[in-house]
Amino acid sequence: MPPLITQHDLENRIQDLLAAHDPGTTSRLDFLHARFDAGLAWLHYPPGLGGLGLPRGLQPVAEKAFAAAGAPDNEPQRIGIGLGMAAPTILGFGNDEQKQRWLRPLWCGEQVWCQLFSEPGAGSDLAALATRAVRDGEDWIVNGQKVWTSMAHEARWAILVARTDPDVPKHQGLTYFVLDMTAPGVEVRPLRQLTGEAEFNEVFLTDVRVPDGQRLGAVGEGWKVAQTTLMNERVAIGGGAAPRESGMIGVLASAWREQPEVRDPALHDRLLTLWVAAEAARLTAMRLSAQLAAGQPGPEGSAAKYAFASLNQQISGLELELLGEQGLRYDDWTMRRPETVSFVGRSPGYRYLRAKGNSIEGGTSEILLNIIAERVLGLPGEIRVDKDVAWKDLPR
Amino acid sequence: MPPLITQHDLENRIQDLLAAHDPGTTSRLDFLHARFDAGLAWLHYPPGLGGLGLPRGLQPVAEKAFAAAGAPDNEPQRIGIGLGMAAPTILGFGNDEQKQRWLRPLWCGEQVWCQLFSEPGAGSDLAALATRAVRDGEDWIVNGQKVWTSMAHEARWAILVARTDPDVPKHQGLTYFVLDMTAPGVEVRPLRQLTGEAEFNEVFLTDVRVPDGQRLGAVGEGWKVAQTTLMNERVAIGGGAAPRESGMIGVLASAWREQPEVRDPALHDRLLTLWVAAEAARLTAMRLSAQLAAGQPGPEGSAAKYAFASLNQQISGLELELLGEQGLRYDDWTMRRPETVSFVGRSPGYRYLRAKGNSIEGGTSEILLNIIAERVLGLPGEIRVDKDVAWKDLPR
Amino acid sequence: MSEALLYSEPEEELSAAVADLLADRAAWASVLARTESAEPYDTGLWKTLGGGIGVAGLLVPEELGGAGASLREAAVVAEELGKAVAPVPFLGNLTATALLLAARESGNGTAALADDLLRRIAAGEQTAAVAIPFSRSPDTTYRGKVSVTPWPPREDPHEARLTGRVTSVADALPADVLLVPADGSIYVVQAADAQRTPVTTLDMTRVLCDIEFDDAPGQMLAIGYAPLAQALLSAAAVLASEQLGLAEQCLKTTVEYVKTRHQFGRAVGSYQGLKHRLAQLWVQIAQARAVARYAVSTSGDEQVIAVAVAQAHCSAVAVQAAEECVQMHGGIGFTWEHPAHLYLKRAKSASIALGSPARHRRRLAELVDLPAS
Amino acid sequence: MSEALLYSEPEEELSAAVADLLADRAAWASVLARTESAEPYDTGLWKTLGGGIGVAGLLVPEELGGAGASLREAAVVAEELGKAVAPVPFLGNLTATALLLAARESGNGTAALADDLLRRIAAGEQTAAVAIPFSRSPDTTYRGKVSVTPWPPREDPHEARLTGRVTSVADALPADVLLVPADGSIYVVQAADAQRTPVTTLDMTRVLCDIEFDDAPGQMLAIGYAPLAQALLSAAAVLASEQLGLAEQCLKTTVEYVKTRHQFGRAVGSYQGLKHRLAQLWVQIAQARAVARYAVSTSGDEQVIAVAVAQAHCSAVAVQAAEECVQMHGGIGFTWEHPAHLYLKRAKSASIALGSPARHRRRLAELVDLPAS
Repeated sequence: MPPLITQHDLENRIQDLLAAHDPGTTSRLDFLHARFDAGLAWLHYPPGLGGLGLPRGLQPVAEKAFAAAGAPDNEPQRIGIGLGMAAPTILGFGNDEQKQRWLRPLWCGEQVWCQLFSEPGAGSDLAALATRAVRDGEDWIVNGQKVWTSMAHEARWAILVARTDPDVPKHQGLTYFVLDMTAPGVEVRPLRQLTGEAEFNEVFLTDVRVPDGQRLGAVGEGWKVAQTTLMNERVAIGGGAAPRESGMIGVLASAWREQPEVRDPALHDRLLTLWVAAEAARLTAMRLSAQLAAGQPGPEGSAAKYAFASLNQQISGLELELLGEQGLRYDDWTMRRPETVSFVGRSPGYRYLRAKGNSIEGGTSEILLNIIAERVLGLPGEIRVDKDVAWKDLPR
Repeated sequence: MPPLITQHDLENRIQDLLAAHDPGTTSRLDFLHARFDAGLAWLHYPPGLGGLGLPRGLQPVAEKAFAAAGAPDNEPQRIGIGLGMAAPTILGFGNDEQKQRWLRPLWCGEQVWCQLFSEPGAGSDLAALATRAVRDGEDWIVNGQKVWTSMAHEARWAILVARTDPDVPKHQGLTYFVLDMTAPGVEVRPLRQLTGEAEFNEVFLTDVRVPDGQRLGAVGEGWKVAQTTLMNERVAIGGGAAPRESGMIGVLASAWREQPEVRDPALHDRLLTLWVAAEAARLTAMRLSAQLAAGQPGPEGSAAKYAFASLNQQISGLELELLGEQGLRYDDWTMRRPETVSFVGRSPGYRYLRAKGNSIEGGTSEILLNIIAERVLGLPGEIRVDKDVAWKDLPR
Repeated sequence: MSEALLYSEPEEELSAAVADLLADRAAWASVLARTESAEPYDTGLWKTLGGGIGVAGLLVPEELGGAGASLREAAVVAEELGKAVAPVPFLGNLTATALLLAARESGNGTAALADDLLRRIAAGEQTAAVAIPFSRSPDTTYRGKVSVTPWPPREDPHEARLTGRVTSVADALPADVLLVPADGSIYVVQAADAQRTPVTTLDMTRVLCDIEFDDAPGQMLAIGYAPLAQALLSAAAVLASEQLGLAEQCLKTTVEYVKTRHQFGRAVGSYQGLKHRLAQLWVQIAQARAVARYAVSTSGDEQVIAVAVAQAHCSAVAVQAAEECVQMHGGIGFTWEHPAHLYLKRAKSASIALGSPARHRRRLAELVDLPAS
Repeated sequence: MSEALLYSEPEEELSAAVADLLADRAAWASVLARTESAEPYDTGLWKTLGGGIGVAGLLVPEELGGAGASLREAAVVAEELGKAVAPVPFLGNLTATALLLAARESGNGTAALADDLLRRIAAGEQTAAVAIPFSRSPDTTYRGKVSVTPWPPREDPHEARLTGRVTSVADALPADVLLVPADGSIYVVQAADAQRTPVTTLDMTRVLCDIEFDDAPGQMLAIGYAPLAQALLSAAAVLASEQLGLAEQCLKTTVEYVKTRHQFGRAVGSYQGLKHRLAQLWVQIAQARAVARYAVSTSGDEQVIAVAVAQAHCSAVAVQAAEECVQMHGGIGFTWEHPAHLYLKRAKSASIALGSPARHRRRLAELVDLPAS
C-alpha cells in the first residue's frame, strides 16, 4: 500500500498540474481530462479512476485551488445525477472495464447521465416497478415506461432498474443496467407539470436492446445495487449554514417590508410564526452540518427535507393571500424546459405551485415521516402484505 | 292490532292521568309510577312497559304537557345511562321477566344503572376485554377490573360484558349480563383525573356471583348485544340548535370583550378563526338535527364529537395564553366527586385540562376519524391481525 | 330555520340538471384543453346553461322573464359549477344581476334601464359583469380609477362618458354589458365600447381581464355604491357554495384514487395517516355545507355575519381540499395532464376573490363586537 | 458558530450527572406525591443539586466561589430538570443570579452587596428569587406595585422600606432572599421580612406565591431596571432548554407506550396516524434543540433575537409534546396517577411564563423590522 498523501503533497500535485496545463491556454476538455488523469478529479476515488484514494474531506482543498487558478469546472449542476448517483454505483458494482469506460467521460461532463427508476405505478414503492428486461442471447430486451426523469432529453446514458423475474417477490426479481439513451426504442417526452413548465421527462422503452455487458451487479441483485444509488441521493440534503432569511421566507419578508399596502395586521402573527419556523429550520440545518462535520451523522436529513417542503408551501400560500389582486395573476403558462429551478424571479403564483412538488419529489413527505417514525423512533413498521408474494400476483 | 293512537287521543290520556293524579298532591314516585303504568313514560315502548308503541316523535308532546302541569320528571340527567343504554338493551334482548323486573324502577329513577364495559387493557378495542365469567351451576362467577364507570358509586345495577370463552376469537367469546352492584365482591373506587376531581370510577369484581337469569341474550352473543348499547350511546350526540356563542367560545369571547387588558392583537385573528370554527360547528349541528328530523340520519354525529373536542381544546388553550398571569393559577386541586361536568364556573385552567378528556372519552378522536374514513368515505379498513385468533393468543 | 340548511326538492332537481349537463359538456379534459385555446370561456356551454336551464336569469323576477329564484338556487348551481371548475361567467353575471336588482329596488336610479337589462339577461340575450377587481371584498369602500366626464353630468345622464382603468375583472371577457362604478355612481357601458385585455390568470378556468375605458359612453344606473356592496355580498355568499362544490369534488376524486392506487401491496387509502387526513377534510366539508347553506338562507344583518363566516370557512376548506388532492395523488397530481391543478388554482384564487379569509374575519370582528384591541 | 449548537463534552458530563441524580431522587411518582404535600419544593434535592453538583452557583464567577460557567451549562441543567419536572427553584435562582451579575457589571449599584449574595448562592447557603410575576416577558416595561419609603431615600439606601404586593412569583417559596424591583431600582429583601402566600398553581411542580411587603427593610442593589431585563432574557433563554427537555421526555414516554400498548392485536404505535404525528413531533423537537442551543450561545442584539425565536418555538413544541403525550396515552393519560399531566401543566404554564409565544413574536417583529402595519 502506498503511503498516504498529505495535504501538502496534494497541493504540490495541483500546482504541478496547473503548471503543465495552464488553464488560460488549455482547452476546457483537455484540462478536465488532465485533471482526471492526474487523480485530482474526485480525490476519494481510487487511483486510475480520477482519484487518489484520499479522504473526502480534502476535496474542498482541490476545488479551492483550481477555482483560484481560474480553471474550468465540470459543471457539477448539469451532471449532478451522474456524479451523485451513477458514479458511486458504477464504482461499487461495475467491473474494471465498465469503470474505465464510463467514469472519465462522466466526470468530465462529456456524457450526461439520467436515472430511470420511477414509474407511473411505482413511486414511493419503487420495488414494485414493472419495466421488463428479458434475456435474448448476449442482450436484454427492455420494455416499459419510466417517469420523473430529469435531464433525459440531454442524457447519453441512463441507470436503469428493470424486472428480470416476475415470479419471485418484488425485491428479488430486479436487475440493474446501464442504458444507452441513443439506442433504438428509447423515446423521451417532456412531462409538463402544473406550473406550465417541464422540468422532467417520461421515457418510453420499446424493445430496447441492452448488452449484458452493461449490467451492473448480478441478475436479481438490482434492488441491492439501487440502494447504493438512492443512499447517495440523500447525502446531498442538509446544505449547511445559509444566512438568515434565505429562500422563500426572504421573499415574503421583503414583500412585507417593501410593500406596506400588503401588510394585513390580521396576518402579522402568521408571518412571524413562519419567520420563526424558517429560522428554526435554518438553525437546525446549521446544527446538522456541525454534526456531520463532527462525524455524528444524524437522521435530520429526512427531517430537513420534510420541514423545507412544509415551510415552502405555507410561506408561498401566505404570500398569495397577502398580495390580494396581484396574487390572482400569473406570469406565464407557456410550456418551457427550464435549466434549473428557482423560486425567485418568478411570480408568487409560480412559487405557490412549484412548492407543491417539494413534498412529492425525491421522497414524499409521507414516506419521510415513515422513515423518521420507524428508523429514528423505532416504531413498528406497517404490516407488509407484499413481502412473500410473487411480483406478478401483487394487487396493482 | 289496535288502531293507532292519535295525538288527540294522547293528549286526552295525559289529561286523564293528570286529573286522576294531581301533581300538586301526589307524591313524586306515585306520580311517576302512575305515568309509567298508563303507558305515558316512553311512548315508543310497548304497552305494559311504560309505552304505547307510538312514534318517537310524539314524546315531546307528552313532556311538554307534563311540564306545563308542573308534574315531576324522572331526573333524566341522573339516570341517563339507564335510560339511554341499559333500557334499549333490556328491551331488545331481555325476556319478559327481565323487562318487567328492571324497566319500571329504571324509568322511575328508583334504581340507577351504570355500564361496566371498558377495561384498562380494552379501551378503543373493547372486544379485547379480559373480565372473565365462569359458569358455576345456575350462576356465573365474575372476576376482572372495569374502568371509566360513571355513577358506579350510586348505581344499583350495571350492564356488564364479560368473557365466557377465551379459546375463540375475541368477538365470539363474550356474554352480556346485568350485575347487582350491591353483590359481594363488587368494589367501587373513585378514579381521579388530571383536573383533581373524580367523575369516574374503577370497579373491581372479585368472585361476584351473577345468576344466569341476569344474562341478556345467548352465551357468546355478548358482542352483538353490546352493539345495541353502544349504538344508543351515540344517538344522543348532535343536540340541535344551540344559540350562537354557546359553550367554550362564549367564555372566551366574553373574556375578550370584558377584559380589554387581555386583548393581544397578535392573537386576534386566531380568536376569530376559532369563533368561525365554533359557528361552523354550531350550524353543522343545526343541519344535523334538521336531517334527523327529516329522516335523513347522517354520519355527522361522529364528526360533531370530533369537532367539539378539537374546538374545546383549542379554545381553552388560547384562553390560557391570553390570560397570562391569571392563566398560571388554578382554582382547586382537591379531590372531589362532581355531580355533573360544566366548563363554566371553574377556572380557565380547569377548562383547559378537562377539555383534554373530550378527545378520549366516549370514543377517541382517532377512532372517530377511523369511523368516518371507513364507514363514510369507504376507505379500506386496517389490516386486522386479530380476527381469527383465539383471544387468549392475542398480543397484549 | 334549521330546515333551510337542507336542500329542497326543487333545488336538488336543479342541481341534477346542471350536473348532467356539465358531465356531458365540461369533462375536465375539455376544460383543461380550453385553458390553452383562444377562447378561455365556454360560451356554448354558457348559452345552454344560461338560456336552456335558465341559470342566467335565476335571480330575475318572473315579471321580467326570469326564474324569480333566490340565492339558494344560485348556490346550488354554483356548487355544481365548482365541482366542474366550468369556464362559464355564472358568478360574474350573477353579481351583475344582483347589482341590477339592488339598483332597481334602491329607487336611486333608472329602474327602466335595470329592467331592460334584467329582461335581456333572463332571455339569455346578454351577459353582464361588474367592472371591479375580483379581489375586492363586499365591505371595502371602493375607490376606482374610472372617472366620468363631464362632471357634473349633463341633464341627460345617458350622455356620460367614462375614462379610466379597472384591473383583474372576473367574467368580463364574455360579457356584453359592463356595470361600472365610477365617481360614486354606477354606469352601464357596452362591453364593445371598452378595451378588454385578457390577463394571464392563476385560475386558468376563470380568466380575468383588465379594462380600459377611453371616453366610453355610459348610462347612469344608480347613484351611490350601496347596490354594489349588496351585489358583492350576494356574490360572496354564492362563491362559498362554489368553494364547497370544489372541495367535495377534490375529496371525491382523491378518495377514489387512494382506493385504487396500490403501493407496498396495499391501497394507499388503507394507511391511517391518509385516512385521518381525509376524514378531517370530510368533517370540514360537512361544516362548509352548513355554513354555505346558511349564508344563502338568511338576510339583513344576519346575512352579513353569515357571509363573512362562510367566506372565512369555505375558502380555507376549498384550498385544503385542493392541496390534499394534489399531495395524495403524488407525482401524477403534480402534472399538467391531471385535473388536480385546475382545482388548486381555482381554490387558491377563489380564496383571494371577494376578500381573503383574514379580511372576512376582520369584518366579523366588527360585526360581533370582538375588536382587535 | 455552528459547532456551538452541539453539546460539548463537559456539558454532556454535567448533563449526565444531573440526570443520574434526578433518576434517583425525582422519579415521577415522588414528584407527584410531593404536589399534595405541605412542601411543594424539594429542598433536599435542591441542596444536593445546588451545593453538591454546584448548579446553584453555575453562573457565579470563580473568584466568588462559583463555576464561572455560561448560560450553555445552565441550559443543559434546565434540560434535565425539564425532563423530570423536578420541583427545585433552579430557574428562579438562576434569574436572581443573572440579575446580580448584571447589577454588578452595570456599576450602577452596590457591587459589594451583589458580590456577597453571589458568594452565598455559590456556597449553597442561600437561594434567591426575583419578585416579579412569572408571566412578565423580558421586554416589558415593568411597573410593579411595590413602593419605597421614604422617597427619595435617605442617604443610606440600606434603610429603604418596601411596601406593596407582587403576585404569581416563581420559585420564591423556597428562597431566602428576594430581589425586588420597586420605584425604578432593585432592592434586596430578606424573604423572612415579607409575607409569602402559596398560590394554587396550574403547574403543580413549580408553585407560585403572592408576596406582600409591609414596610419591609430593603437594601438597594441597583438603580434602574436594566439588570432586570438582562436577567429575564437569560431566564427566557434557559427556559427554552427546560421546555426542550420536557418535550423530549414526553416524546420518549409516548413512543415507549405506543410500542407496548396493543389494540386490535397490534401495537398502537404501528398505526400510521400516530406514527406521522410522532414523527412530526420529533422534527419539531430536533428544531427546538437547535434554537434552544443557539439562544444560550450568542450575545448582544443577536441574543435578543435568538431568545425571542427560542421562546416562540420551544413553548409551542413543549405544549404540543405534552398534549400528544396525554392524548396518545388514552384514558390512562387523563388520570391523576399517570405523570402525563405533570408535563402538561408544566408545559402550558411555561409557555405563558416569561412572555407568551405571541408576545415573543411581537418583540421579534420589532427586532427584525417586520412591523404589524
